[in-house]
Amino acid sequence: MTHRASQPTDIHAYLADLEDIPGTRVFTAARARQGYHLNQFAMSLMKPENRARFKADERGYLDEWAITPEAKKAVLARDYNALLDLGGNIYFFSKLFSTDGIAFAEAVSTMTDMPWPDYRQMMINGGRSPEGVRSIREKR
Amino acid sequence: MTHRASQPTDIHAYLADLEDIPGTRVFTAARARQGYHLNQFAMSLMKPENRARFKADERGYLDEWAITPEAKKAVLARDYNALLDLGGNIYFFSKLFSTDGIAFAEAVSTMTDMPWPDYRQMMINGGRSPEGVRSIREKR
Amino acid sequence: MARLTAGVASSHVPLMGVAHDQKKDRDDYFGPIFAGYDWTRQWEKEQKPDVVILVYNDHASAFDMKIIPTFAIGCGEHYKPADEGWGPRAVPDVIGHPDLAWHIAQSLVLDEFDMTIVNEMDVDHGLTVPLSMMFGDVAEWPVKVIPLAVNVVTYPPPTGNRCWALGEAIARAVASFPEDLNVQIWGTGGMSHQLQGPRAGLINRAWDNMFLDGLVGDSDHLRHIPHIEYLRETGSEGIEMVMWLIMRGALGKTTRCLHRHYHVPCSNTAIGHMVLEPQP
Amino acid sequence: MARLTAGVASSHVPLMGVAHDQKKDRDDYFGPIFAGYDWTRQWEKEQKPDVVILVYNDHASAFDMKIIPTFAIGCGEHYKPADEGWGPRAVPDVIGHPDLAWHIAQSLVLDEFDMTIVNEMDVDHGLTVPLSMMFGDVAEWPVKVIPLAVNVVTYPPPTGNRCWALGEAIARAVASFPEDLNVQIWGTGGMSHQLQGPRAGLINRAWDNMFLDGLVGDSDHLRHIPHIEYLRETGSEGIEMVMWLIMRGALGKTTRCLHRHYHVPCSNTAIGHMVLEPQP
Ligand SMILES: [Fe+3]
Ligand SMILES: [Fe+3]
Repeated sequence: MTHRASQPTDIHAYLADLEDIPGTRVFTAARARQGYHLNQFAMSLMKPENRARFKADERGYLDEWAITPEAKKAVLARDYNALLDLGGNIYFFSKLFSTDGIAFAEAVSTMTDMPWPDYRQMMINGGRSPEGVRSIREKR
Repeated sequence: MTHRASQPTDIHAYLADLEDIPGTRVFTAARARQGYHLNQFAMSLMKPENRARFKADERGYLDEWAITPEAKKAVLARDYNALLDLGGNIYFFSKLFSTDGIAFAEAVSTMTDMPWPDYRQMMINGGRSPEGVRSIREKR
Repeated sequence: MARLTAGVASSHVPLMGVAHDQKKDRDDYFGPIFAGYDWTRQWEKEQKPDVVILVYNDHASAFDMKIIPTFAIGCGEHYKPADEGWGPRAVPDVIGHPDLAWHIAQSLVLDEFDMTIVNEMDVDHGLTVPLSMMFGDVAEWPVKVIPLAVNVVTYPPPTGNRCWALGEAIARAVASFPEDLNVQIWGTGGMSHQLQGPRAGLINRAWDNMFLDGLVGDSDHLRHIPHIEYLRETGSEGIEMVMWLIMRGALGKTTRCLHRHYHVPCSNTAIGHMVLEPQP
Repeated sequence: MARLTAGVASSHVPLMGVAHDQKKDRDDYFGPIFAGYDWTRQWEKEQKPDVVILVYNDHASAFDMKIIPTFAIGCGEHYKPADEGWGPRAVPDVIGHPDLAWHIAQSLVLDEFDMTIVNEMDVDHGLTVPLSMMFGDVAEWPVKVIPLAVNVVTYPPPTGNRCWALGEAIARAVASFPEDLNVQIWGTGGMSHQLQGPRAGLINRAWDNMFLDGLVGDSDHLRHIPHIEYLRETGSEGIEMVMWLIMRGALGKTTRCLHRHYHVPCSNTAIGHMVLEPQP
């Protein structure tokens, strides 16, 4: 009757694996906690009145939130890789893409080493191959 | 690997049993749906400003909620058995006991056939026996 | 008795909703994407399902950081399209089926699934885009919808095995609902995509097609794929495919494929779409 | 490694909080109730637990009809006492332990429990009354608290078996937390009581004591009691006792009883309280 999960449940090994993917920040509890207010700020942009206030005074709007100066700087610069490093999550920050009126894929491309037209062409050509970017430690 | 629960899960038999207890309305989905706005009204009394507004004009406050005339009448009369029949739940309505400044047990006693002092004495004497009130169909 | 008659899998990329809403769905870019849904639109017209159990994930729209349910079942009367930052989509409100939804919710809890019941929420592109893909431009959705929101945003999401088992339990619950209803279950999200970081744009055509193959027939090997494999092989957002396993689990031991569609790209994503029938 | 050192069961009747807050706890009515906690207050001072995993139910305070999680685990930094209609209790704020809470939450999801993670909520008498009973009148609670809220209001609540299994999974999760912490788990609510209808005031001393007996030793028969038995035998609110099974399940195969207390009545309720130790 004792319930056991279908797979090993060592959370430490599980979390270690999540950090082993090149160029990827998986939204773990650690990141969710670090980025809590940063993500709540992004989510507040779901209300049109908040979008209007943010657009009118980005800095002033950001100052209403319990987020670090570093995070505010990254928001103002739309530096999405920096925001990921600070616990930002892409689904929350998609509200900022939309507020900016920028296409999702174009916003995403700013996190890669490619300009938007090149990124767009890569996608049309079939996307980025997983070859070599599956695992840092296994180099595959 | 297929997951199965520890006990039979025939929801129809399960729900039928819940209706077999004398003098008891178990808070099933059917009651939760019927009493939805009634319970949300009661819960609104967790805010002091709402309690003040309700106390100042009970009828007017009730009219702000999507609840039936019958339910409003039962609230105004503090007829808790009627409220249970209309899908009210006692944990939600405990906010109304508190707003009225009445003790939980005294409010509960109004649903029985005993005046409060008699109910209180019954509890001090060890409470109501389960004998004869376990099951309607089994008469035990 | 209610009958679970079919399973539908589909990506739910927001850009498909945009293309649909702006009537760009037959241009050079979107034409090949939408063409793969023409068969299904015709088939749905013939099938006339009464209810769709629509498995999707909320993309930080109804649920923020304050509360994160693993499995949330919508038991409400109706749901409005969410404002995801550019105003809500101009599509019909989604009408629920509280009778069947509460029946399933109650059955699942007895069956030892730890459901969260939700009565009021807005629904985002994860739910409304598949409706547009399957039904096109309509004044009202031709089905009632039971939203089943799965956490695939904050780690860990539920295991593939747990998702499959949830599907099996949903099938048992549907089969014990007394009203005669034609019920479909849809699994949405995926296929390979990564929306973040220097690795964004990852697509894995071979893996996606292995996954599509695995949904057909009587094997249940897909339920055992660990999260890390989705992440490594299909990008950080490919994990959405665990939601397809809820649909697959609900279809029972064996399935037959009625329709299959795969296209790269739509925005950052590989589009996958499949229609399955349970085989007795 | 974190160590699960003890389990505590206790009723959480709001009137016990009132008696405590109004310093009536040694009068004729409340004296016999509170006297049964004197042993535990002294024992807790000696035990100095770092964290309590506090299993309780929300009584329509943090969760209304809009959202009903079966199992919600509090991963937040702190929680305020709820205003249940007469202003919040004047007791300290509850301080969480997000490191351990998130560790447990993540582990439970991998272990195929469908948890809802909650980061912000107020906590009602179900959580704060047991703290007062165990620690008395203090300026700050001497422990960090991980709230674990169980739905026992809207039917069906989780089965006894599922609760027991959740306890077992919590024990595995605590044992894999690297920091050396003294952790207790508390199960609260009960014992027999009915707060509604003509049958209100029901008390079942014999059944309650059978249940207390069953928590001690190596039997797990309590996990198989169906909901209907709690309802028939212990009143409509006696179902809260399923939460004690989460505590019991976490203590492993065998327990030893350190302290036991039973008194009728407090308000409408039979008070039960027990301190258990896992036996290797
Ligand atoms: Fe998605
Ligand atoms: Fe309680």
